[in-house]
Amino acid sequence: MSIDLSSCKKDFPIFERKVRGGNSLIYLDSGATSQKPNSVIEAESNFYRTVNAAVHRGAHLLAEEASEAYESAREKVAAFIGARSNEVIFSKSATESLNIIAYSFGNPDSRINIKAGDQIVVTEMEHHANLIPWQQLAKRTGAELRWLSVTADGRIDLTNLDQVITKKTKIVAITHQSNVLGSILPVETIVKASRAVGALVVLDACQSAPHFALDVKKLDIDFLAFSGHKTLGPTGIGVLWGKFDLLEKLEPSLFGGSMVDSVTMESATWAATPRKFEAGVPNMAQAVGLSAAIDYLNHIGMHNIAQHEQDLTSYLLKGIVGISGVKVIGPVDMKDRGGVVSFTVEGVHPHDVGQVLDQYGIAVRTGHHCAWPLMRKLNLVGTTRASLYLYNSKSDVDSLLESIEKVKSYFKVSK
Amino acid sequence: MSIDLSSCKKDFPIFERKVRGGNSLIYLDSGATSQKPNSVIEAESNFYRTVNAAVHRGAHLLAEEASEAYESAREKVAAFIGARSNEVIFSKSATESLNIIAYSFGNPDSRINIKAGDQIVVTEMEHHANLIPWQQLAKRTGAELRWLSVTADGRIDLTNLDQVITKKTKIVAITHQSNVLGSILPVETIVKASRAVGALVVLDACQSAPHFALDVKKLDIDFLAFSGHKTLGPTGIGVLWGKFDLLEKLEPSLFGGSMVDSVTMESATWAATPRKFEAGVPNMAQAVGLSAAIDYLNHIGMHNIAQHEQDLTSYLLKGIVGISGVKVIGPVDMKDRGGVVSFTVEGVHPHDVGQVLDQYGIAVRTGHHCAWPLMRKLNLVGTTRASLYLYNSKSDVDSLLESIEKVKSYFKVSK
Amino acid sequence: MELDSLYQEVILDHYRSPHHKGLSANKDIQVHHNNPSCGDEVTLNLSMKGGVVTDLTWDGVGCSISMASTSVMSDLLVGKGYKDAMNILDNFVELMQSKGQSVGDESILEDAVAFAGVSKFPARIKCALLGWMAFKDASSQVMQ
Amino acid sequence: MELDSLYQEVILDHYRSPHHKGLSANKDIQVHHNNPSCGDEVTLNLSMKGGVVTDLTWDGVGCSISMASTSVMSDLLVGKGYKDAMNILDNFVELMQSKGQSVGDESILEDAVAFAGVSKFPARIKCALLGWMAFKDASSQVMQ
Ligand SMILES: Cc1ncc(COP(=O)(O)O)c(C=O)c1O
Ligand SMILES: Cc1ncc(COP(=O)(O)O)c(C=O)c1O
Repeated sequence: MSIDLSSCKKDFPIFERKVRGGNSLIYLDSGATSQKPNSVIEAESNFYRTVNAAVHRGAHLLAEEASEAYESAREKVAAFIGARSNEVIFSKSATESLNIIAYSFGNPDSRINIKAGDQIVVTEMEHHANLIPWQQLAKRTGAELRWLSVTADGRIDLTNLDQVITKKTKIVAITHQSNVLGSILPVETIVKASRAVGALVVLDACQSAPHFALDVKKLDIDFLAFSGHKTLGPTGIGVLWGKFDLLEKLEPSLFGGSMVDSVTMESATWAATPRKFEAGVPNMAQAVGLSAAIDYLNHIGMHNIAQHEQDLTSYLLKGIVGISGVKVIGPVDMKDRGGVVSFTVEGVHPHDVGQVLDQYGIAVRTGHHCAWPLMRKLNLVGTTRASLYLYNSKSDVDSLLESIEKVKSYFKVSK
Repeated sequence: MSIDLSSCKKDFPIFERKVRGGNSLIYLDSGATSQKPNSVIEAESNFYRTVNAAVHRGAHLLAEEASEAYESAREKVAAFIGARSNEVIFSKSATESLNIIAYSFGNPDSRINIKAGDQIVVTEMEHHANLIPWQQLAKRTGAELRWLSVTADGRIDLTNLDQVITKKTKIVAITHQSNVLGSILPVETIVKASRAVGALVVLDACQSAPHFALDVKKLDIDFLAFSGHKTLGPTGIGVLWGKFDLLEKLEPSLFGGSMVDSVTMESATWAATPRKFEAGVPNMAQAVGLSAAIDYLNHIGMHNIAQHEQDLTSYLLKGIVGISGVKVIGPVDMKDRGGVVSFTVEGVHPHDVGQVLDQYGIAVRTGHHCAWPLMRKLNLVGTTRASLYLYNSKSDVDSLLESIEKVKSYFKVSK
Repeated sequence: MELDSLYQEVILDHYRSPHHKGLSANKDIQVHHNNPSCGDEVTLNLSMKGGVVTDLTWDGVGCSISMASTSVMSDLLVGKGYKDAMNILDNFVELMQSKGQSVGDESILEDAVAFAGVSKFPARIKCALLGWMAFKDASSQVMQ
Repeated sequence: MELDSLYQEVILDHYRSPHHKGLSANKDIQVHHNNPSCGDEVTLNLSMKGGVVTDLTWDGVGCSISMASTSVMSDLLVGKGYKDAMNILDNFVELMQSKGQSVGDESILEDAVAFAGVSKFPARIKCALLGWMAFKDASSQVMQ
């Protein structure tokens, strides 16, 4: 391995515990949620221990300090994705972030909105979180949902790009990296096609923002969503980024305190962006925890993390393609792919594969990975998925490969 | 004081710090957010340290243990409010809980929904979180928003109850206790009037659930919302409770992973209640933290907490009415009122009152308290609000009373 | 090994060669149940006569536990009266919830006691119950 | 006491007897600004001639800091040219953001240096800026 991140593991207290069979934990499920370093856990605890108060609401010192901590977290996130801080909205999850956009576009009072006859484009490899909100928006408004297909080798089919993205297309919502296949989408090409017809681009960065450096301006997109909990951060925090001018044109979708400009019994007007999208006492401790997570990532360096994962993934792919009866679902070369590797073992259901791996302390995810349409398309009942992060090592990969052999022998797979 | 909770304070680490002017913290802002005991902070940290994994999604041991912790939290919350656990939905906040109900009732696919001509009833003392979602629902559907008025002494005017709640009323959404006035609403009377016309009752329990024992069945309501962060719990977690049969009839409002039964590119069907209302990887650590908060509350006993707050409030009211130039906004007797005491100081703006109190280490909230229509009605620009909880003591109240005198002398209030 | 308590030979045998699999042409009712968190699916055809299960066939995709459990269940329930079947079902559900504390009543559950070990693996309990819940649904509809 | 650095005598004087308060009948433009988190409101009438502020009156409700700041600002800006006014405004904003590190340039800010202490109280900065932001909005609209 060219990058040595082996000293990181000790920062993550969960690796001190033993799991099934008295084994050490080999955590290969970061695509579902990442583990948390001590600094993140402590940042959240320290918020409660030292400054806990409702932000933006009190005249007292704690409220001032809490507000300062919360707004600094916003600046930290903004810098992390190359945005301005008044373009960053804290939600509870990427799921909520994507729903916010969909609801806001569905509100006829928004100065940009979706109407009957408009088209919304997604891809066939979307996570349910970047599919169902758009299905629902289409249903509510009478818009049409269309999609780019997946090729047999797990890439986006671009051959009919200009039939799918047309002059009627208003929103193109795509994932940056598939959470099943590991393939990284050709964002540049899709953005170009979208720009050509004046469509806005929403990027689901759940599987990219945690793993490699990204810049919303360079990507030339309009909205972006990711989750704190997959980015070494706490659960219960997500990010929605949007271009300021666009956010200003959208109606909010969650209503309550702290997001208003003025309120009567009959009606209300909204505060400025980003405040208008953050109704209620926010998830302050979680925002502060996410800020600490970004500090941690920056300290190691996103480029180092990306390189480390590339090295490990390549090592994993090399090993796994050599095991007979095992099939990788997704690209087997390293071109435009990240550290998510799905596979099937002939004759053994993914759930059973996962169970045997668990017996050896290996945590993977099995099933449809919230991408059911993709599974149907690929004619699969599910896959077993190993997903890598900075705390994984070559030895984790070796254990996985050995244990896949054990799965085969346990279930007497003859091949 | 008849109940001695003085030993509790040491469980809350924030009281070890000093605030402005080198003073000890006198925290009288629990109506905005409560402080957290060590056990809650540690429950959240321990989740990350020992079982962190995406719930309901993995075949591995951590995922099993995380799911178990999360579902136990649901059972804990259910028992806390006298509900069944499959009726408890975790949201990010009371604000989100109330928005969920409003969106779900606004969806024409819901088997109970709001249509043009229907009426929705609120009160004039609602927090924005229990007002604006209904304004928006009325606007979207063509329903009519009506409200019960506030009397001069800070109570709900029931004289025209049957003119306001009519046969057209479908939803009556009221607060249990005003976050400004401290008055506890006559829920029983309002529920009776609602039942008589077949309207459903939504209770905003943000200011009640943390402070006294409640039981959704005895209250005979249909939906209830409260926030974890006001209940000694973490930020970023809220509760929505609804009767199972009603929840089953409602469409969900947040769409994504883990809430589906089946998904194609064109459409999706939903999982059973409560799962269908919890899209995405949930705020697991926060649910577990809330569970620890409820353990803490149960350990002290909700009846003791209520009694303690009653005693302190009565002591505070007795003291404050004796200060010339100071006016209590809300009931000055203890009948049906809780530990939220708003007041004004003649000639001094609430913000300036709060600033001087802060100088003496006293944290209060100032302003309109997210109840702007109530402020307008009472012809006020705002109030200063002291809100009490279990960790407060008689000496905190004494400090407040003394410091109000200092406010007066600092601003040379002659009276 | 702990795993062996989950994957009893009986289970693996039924998984490899399931019984009553393949939907019959005739049925009183057909139900489709699935397990959205893992994607397992079962379609079940049920015929009853005078409150007795006369035919029970199924098709489905899923893990060894869900498929084997449905197979074992079919063997067990064909020929049983509704009450009897419900008793067996209740026994099985109880076994699943026993957290490894019960070995199951072989006089009632027969081969299905092989699933006792599943109760130690909370994530797999819903796999073992998939077919049973489908039967419960189908039979109660027929009995209505 | 720390508080005295916030509540300078000048500020309390202006709060008790605000200048230019009461809206004039004539104006080029009227703007209304508020501070939703605390409810403070300011309405501002502005008249300009040849790029010079000829009249500036206001009304509002709010705390001592927001009201006094608007009062001091009115004194300061009447008679000033647009560029000059913007320079003063920029100076004032900078002072507010100085976190207690600056005492302010009295040759530019005159009485407004009394607000230097506000910069140590983050929650009050928006109070001190309320009237100024209203002026910025109004004047830039007139100048367009
Ligand atoms: C009565 C009442 N309702 C609703 C809310 C909203 O709660 P949250 O901001 O936690 O969503 C609050 C507190 O802010 C409240 O006091
Ligand atoms: C690609 C992708 N999009 C969206 C999500 C949803 O994220 P969350 O569940 O944190 O809201 C996930 C993860 O579950 C994901 O992998």
